[in-house]
Amino acid sequence: MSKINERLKKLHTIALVVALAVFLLVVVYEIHNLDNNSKRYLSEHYISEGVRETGAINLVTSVLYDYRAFDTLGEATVILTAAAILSLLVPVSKATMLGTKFSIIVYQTTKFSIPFLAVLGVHLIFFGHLSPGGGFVGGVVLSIIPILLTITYGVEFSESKLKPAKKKLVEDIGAIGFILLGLLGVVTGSNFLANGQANFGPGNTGELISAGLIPYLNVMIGIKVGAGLAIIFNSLIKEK
Amino acid sequence: MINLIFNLLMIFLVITAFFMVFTKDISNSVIALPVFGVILVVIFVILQAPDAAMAEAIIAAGLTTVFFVITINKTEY
Amino acid sequence: MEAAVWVIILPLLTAFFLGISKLYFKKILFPLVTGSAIIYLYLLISVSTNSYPPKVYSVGGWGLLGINLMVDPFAAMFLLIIAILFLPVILFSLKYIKIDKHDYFILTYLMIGGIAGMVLTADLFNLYVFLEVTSLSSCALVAIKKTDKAIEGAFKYLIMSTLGSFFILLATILTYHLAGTLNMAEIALEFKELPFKLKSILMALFVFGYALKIGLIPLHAWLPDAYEDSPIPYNVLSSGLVMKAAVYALIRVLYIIFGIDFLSESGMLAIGVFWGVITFIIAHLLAFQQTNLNRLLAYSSIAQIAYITIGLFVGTDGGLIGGSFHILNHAIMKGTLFLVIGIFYYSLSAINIKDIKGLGYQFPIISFTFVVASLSIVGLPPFNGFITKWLIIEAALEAGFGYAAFFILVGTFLSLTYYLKVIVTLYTKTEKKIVIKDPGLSLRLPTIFLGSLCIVFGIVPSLPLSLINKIPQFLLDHSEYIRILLGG
Amino acid sequence: MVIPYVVVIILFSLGIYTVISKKNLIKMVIGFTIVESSLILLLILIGYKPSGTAPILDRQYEIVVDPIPQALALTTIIIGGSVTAVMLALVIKIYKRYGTLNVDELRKLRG
Amino acid sequence: MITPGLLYLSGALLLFLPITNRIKYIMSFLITAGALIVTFYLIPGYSLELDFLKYTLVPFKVDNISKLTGLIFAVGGMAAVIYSINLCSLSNLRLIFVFIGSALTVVFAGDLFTLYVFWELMTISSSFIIIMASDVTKKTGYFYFLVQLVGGLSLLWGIFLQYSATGNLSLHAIEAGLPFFMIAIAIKLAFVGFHTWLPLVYSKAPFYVAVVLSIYTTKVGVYVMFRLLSGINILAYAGLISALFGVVMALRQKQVLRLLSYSIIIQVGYMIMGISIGTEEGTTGAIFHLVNHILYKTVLFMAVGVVIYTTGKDSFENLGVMGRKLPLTSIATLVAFLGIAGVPFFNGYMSKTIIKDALHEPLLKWGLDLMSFGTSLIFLKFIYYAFFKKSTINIDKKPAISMQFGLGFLTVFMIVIGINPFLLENLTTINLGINYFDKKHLLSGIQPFLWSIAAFILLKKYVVKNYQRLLYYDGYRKMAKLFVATGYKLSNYHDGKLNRYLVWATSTLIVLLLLLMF
Repeated sequence: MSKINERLKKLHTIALVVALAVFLLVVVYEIHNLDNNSKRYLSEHYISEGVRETGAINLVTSVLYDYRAFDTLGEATVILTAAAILSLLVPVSKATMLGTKFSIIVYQTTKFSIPFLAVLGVHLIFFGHLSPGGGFVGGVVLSIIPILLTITYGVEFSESKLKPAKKKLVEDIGAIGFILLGLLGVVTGSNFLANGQANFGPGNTGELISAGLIPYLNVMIGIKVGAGLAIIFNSLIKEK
Repeated sequence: MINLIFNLLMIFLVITAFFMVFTKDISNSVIALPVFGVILVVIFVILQAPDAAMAEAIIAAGLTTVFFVITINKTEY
Repeated sequence: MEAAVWVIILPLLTAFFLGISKLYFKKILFPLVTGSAIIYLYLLISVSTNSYPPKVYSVGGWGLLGINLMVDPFAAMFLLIIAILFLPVILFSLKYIKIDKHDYFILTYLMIGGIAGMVLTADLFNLYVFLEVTSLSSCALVAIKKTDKAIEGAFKYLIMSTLGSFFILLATILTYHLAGTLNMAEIALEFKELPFKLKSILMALFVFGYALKIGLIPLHAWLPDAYEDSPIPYNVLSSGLVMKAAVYALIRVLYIIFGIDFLSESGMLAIGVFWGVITFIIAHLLAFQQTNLNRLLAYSSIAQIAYITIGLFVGTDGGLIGGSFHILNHAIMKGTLFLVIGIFYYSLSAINIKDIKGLGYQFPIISFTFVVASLSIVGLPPFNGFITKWLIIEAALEAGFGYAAFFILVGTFLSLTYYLKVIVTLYTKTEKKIVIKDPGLSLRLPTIFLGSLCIVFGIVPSLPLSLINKIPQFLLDHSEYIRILLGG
Repeated sequence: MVIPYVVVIILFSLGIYTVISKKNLIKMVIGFTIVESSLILLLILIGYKPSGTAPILDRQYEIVVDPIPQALALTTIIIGGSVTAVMLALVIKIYKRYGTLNVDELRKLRG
Repeated sequence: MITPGLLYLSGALLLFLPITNRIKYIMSFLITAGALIVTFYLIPGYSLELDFLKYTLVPFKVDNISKLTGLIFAVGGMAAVIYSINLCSLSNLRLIFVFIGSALTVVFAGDLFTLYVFWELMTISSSFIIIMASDVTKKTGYFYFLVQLVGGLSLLWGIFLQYSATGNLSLHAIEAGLPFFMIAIAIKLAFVGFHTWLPLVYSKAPFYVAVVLSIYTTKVGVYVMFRLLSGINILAYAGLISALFGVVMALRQKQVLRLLSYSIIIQVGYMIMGISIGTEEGTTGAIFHLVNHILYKTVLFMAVGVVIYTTGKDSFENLGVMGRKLPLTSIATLVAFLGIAGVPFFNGYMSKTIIKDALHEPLLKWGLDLMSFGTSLIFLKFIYYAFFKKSTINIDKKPAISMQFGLGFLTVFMIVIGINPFLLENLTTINLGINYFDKKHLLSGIQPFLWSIAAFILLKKYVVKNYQRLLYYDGYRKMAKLFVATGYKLSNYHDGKLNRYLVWATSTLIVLLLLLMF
């Protein structure tokens, strides 16, 4: 009896998922039938005017840090929330890790790669408005440094080099800095998070110091994301 | 040519996903996770989205997998 | 209108500063928290009193190219609820929360920031981002006690809420694909020409996603679990603000993007009303079974939010007024009830119905507050719950949903059965000697303040109604909202 | 270009199926990552224009793909990663408390 | 002009002040006396308007009938408060004040909204009086509240139907939603089938609570019925059936309070008959009967209360302490008995005469006689135990002065109305033109009483018997069981399995999609 019940349940689940897929197919089919090429004036505006208005060559960055910078504040908050949750779930004092001894090559490689990672991360952050990358990606790359340290040398070593409190501080400073940079717009008589509109001197398009506040916002997000992900990782691994 | 590669990648993506879901051993499915991520990254690059590709490569394929590995490490002992 | 953006970033900033103070200056917690809450109160009141005519604030100054915040009467009403609830709850928690105090306040402020963002934003993707902030921090607050039940509840909550988020995100992406923009007003204009079927499916995805967060039956199962072992001041905010924020967002999306004509044409209004009726009947039946007071109140919250849903889905002026007013009233009433339970829990860790036996004589004023709030939530005169119930029933009758109106009365009866059970237990004398930790004034005062609002809004409903009466003007006919948002 | 959309739908449904039917907690979380990946893929897909170039305008290009969905995709990736991390932390916690990864054993809250 | 109801309600608020017992006495007396005086000087025709929500309400409107009802309510309130002030706690006194105040406001209400609000307030306050009174009454209070709430809600639904049919909330005869108004009033009146709360509450609750409740609860029902449902002839038969049922049930009780509560059902039957005739004569008779009934039934309740107070129980045997040991109580009981039996020159006689005159159908006339006969028979049993049966029970303590005072106060009123029945007519400026003391009326008034004495002597064995077995069947209990069982089953589905919840969620999504697509 229970076996039949199990079967029925499984069948029910599969039927549900198939029905969902069919509905989504209907949506795609309907969209396919529509002629919706003409409806992208927003992106067309970004593409044609974006470089001039924001000063950033990388349009994704200009969308993230200028047109829709408020979203970025929101997602930075999400990371901060996640970091806060993880550091809440794992009390600070317990710092042990299931140790695995690696061969000497691993240690050497780690030591060797850390400067490269740092340079790569900083490059990604600072050139975020010129090339692919930006605060998020660069921050994540930076966060790999403590992660590598933790994996190869253990939590104690990693946390003695980069104290959790410091990371938390850096994360908070990043978030606060983002908001303060946003408030610069208010100070100069424009709106919150204004950049292209507030005339911070877009500079010469294509140079490092250009695009107004975008590089600084990138830096803030970079250190925030890096510190946040490092906290998340360390908390996860410290979990006994 | 690029179309063919693209479609093949798509098929691989689906196969990896199915493998991830239906394999019995959880470590197997977690090992398949970065593969899945990398295929996605290539697809993003083909679709002209370098930013998203980088983020996906580092976060989804890299960090998330590490998180999963840690979780398995912590739970299967 | 700088104040509008401050409404969102002040709580976020406070949370970030709290993060620093947790590490280096633990002493400044109290002045930081209370000071920020008081400034926030002032901000909220000044924004919500300036809400008519609605104002648009463009973040980054990009106008239609970027993200816009919009303060209309509906948003103002919601900000008013935050204003009423937030300071009392913060004062209450300062004494109530003992461990992980900093984390609690960080997450609370993040949650409030997320809610404020959801309320004010007029951009679909921004709404999703803030929704995610809200549900993630809310879920963390559920887990903050780190007991078995708290962790389990948080996990269930997170799974369900993420499922909902994904459907909302899917619908948002498809909307962008179809409309080419994320500004609600422009989407609304674009959506007028879309085929019926496509719109219906999109709407179903939105409705499902938000209904998961609202907790309409049978999507409610995570909700009582999330309430059972979470800090009680959080429960006040959760039932008063988090669930309501989802209702708010749903109504915003449906009424602004899809428009009332499409809603009635596609039958969404009828479905919503019917769904509400089913929800509150079952929720009342389930609430009667509970022995844990938190769970009981959680089920009661589900039922009350179903009343709100009915009011808002009736689709007339009266319905919108009644539903919105009930959002306010329910926040106050349920807040009072939870705070009273919080005091009981603080004093003698009593959380089951049988534990509170005889407390009516130990805490006469607090228990009286409980009685007032529960009678109010049942919907008896002369308290505020009655006023809104009257408005909702009248609107439902007027719009032709006679069965819904009738069942609301049945629901009133059902809700009395379990609230009266609690009250009777409260006033049953017991032989057992009770050891009591004195809750002190800082726990009593917020409770009594909220409880007295139950009576004040019952006798003088015109106080909030002067604001609420303007809500339908911008929801029912979305062209006005669109005109203002487009800057015309 | 219909095949990619079909793939998105398959991945989405597969993810949902994993979430609702698998008993293992880690499998459920994997299901969520699949759903999330499918949504990111959808975002990138709707921004794509045939023979367009990436939205990095160091020169003037004829056709440039839509930058907005890519920005949204970045946001979604970050949010998804955070949510996954929180979920996994909770999974570990649950394993410590309950000694199992089976969903059906999480039954301390009911009624 | 200030409304007497408001006076009582503010009195309840004043009692929140930290006060000593002496100030409590003085304040309560001042409020009750003030309310009586204010009511006495109300001018018929006055009305007050108030804007609330989007309606224009008339919370205060005076006419002849409402003035008379308000007057008797104020008198009853004064007597009841004086009677019970020594016995009840401060919190209960507050609730009693709210209760009386809302009853008085209902009487002067000029629209359905005010009526409903204060009707519900009466329910709430009286329920809490019962719940707070003692530990044995918790369940009773729970049941009472639920039953009364059903009444209140059906009144509310009726009001909504009426409002959507007519578009205003003014207080006149009902056009729509008649069955719901009927249910509401039937519950308040303890009509057969809806009566289970009344004997239960009045016998379980402390006697001073029963005194207060008996004055207002059913009488407000009668008054509202007069306002909303007068002139529905068919209801006269319903009243008759209810009353006869009350007679049968009352005879079978072994508790005096239960007997009195069933007797309320009988008396309410008279009023239903009077109101449902619908002529001026009938309705006036009903209202006059309401006045008289409040007077003598309150006195009887008070007298039984004195017995309970002094001996501790309310079985029939304990009534034997009356007579020499409690002289004032005994006199009052006798006067009340003669009044309720409808003996000429006592107060019940005049209203019964009016109602009888208003009736034209022979069946009803005959039924009315039967009801009078039954009433007398029941109270002959009462009197028999009180004065004729030898009893060995002694009193434990002396009744308080305040109790005696409340009792005496009402007795004086009874005697005055009995001797001069035109007093009520003059008070309301209604002239019915009935000569109460001519031969025809006197004869028809005294007849049932005489018959009942004869019957009592003949059938004494059966009448005075102490019935042990009670006819008790409660359909509500079954409904409650069904309700609980359904909830239990539903909560069993919430077994904590996350997969199950997720499947529910996805099924909902599919259903939603299907519904919206097609």
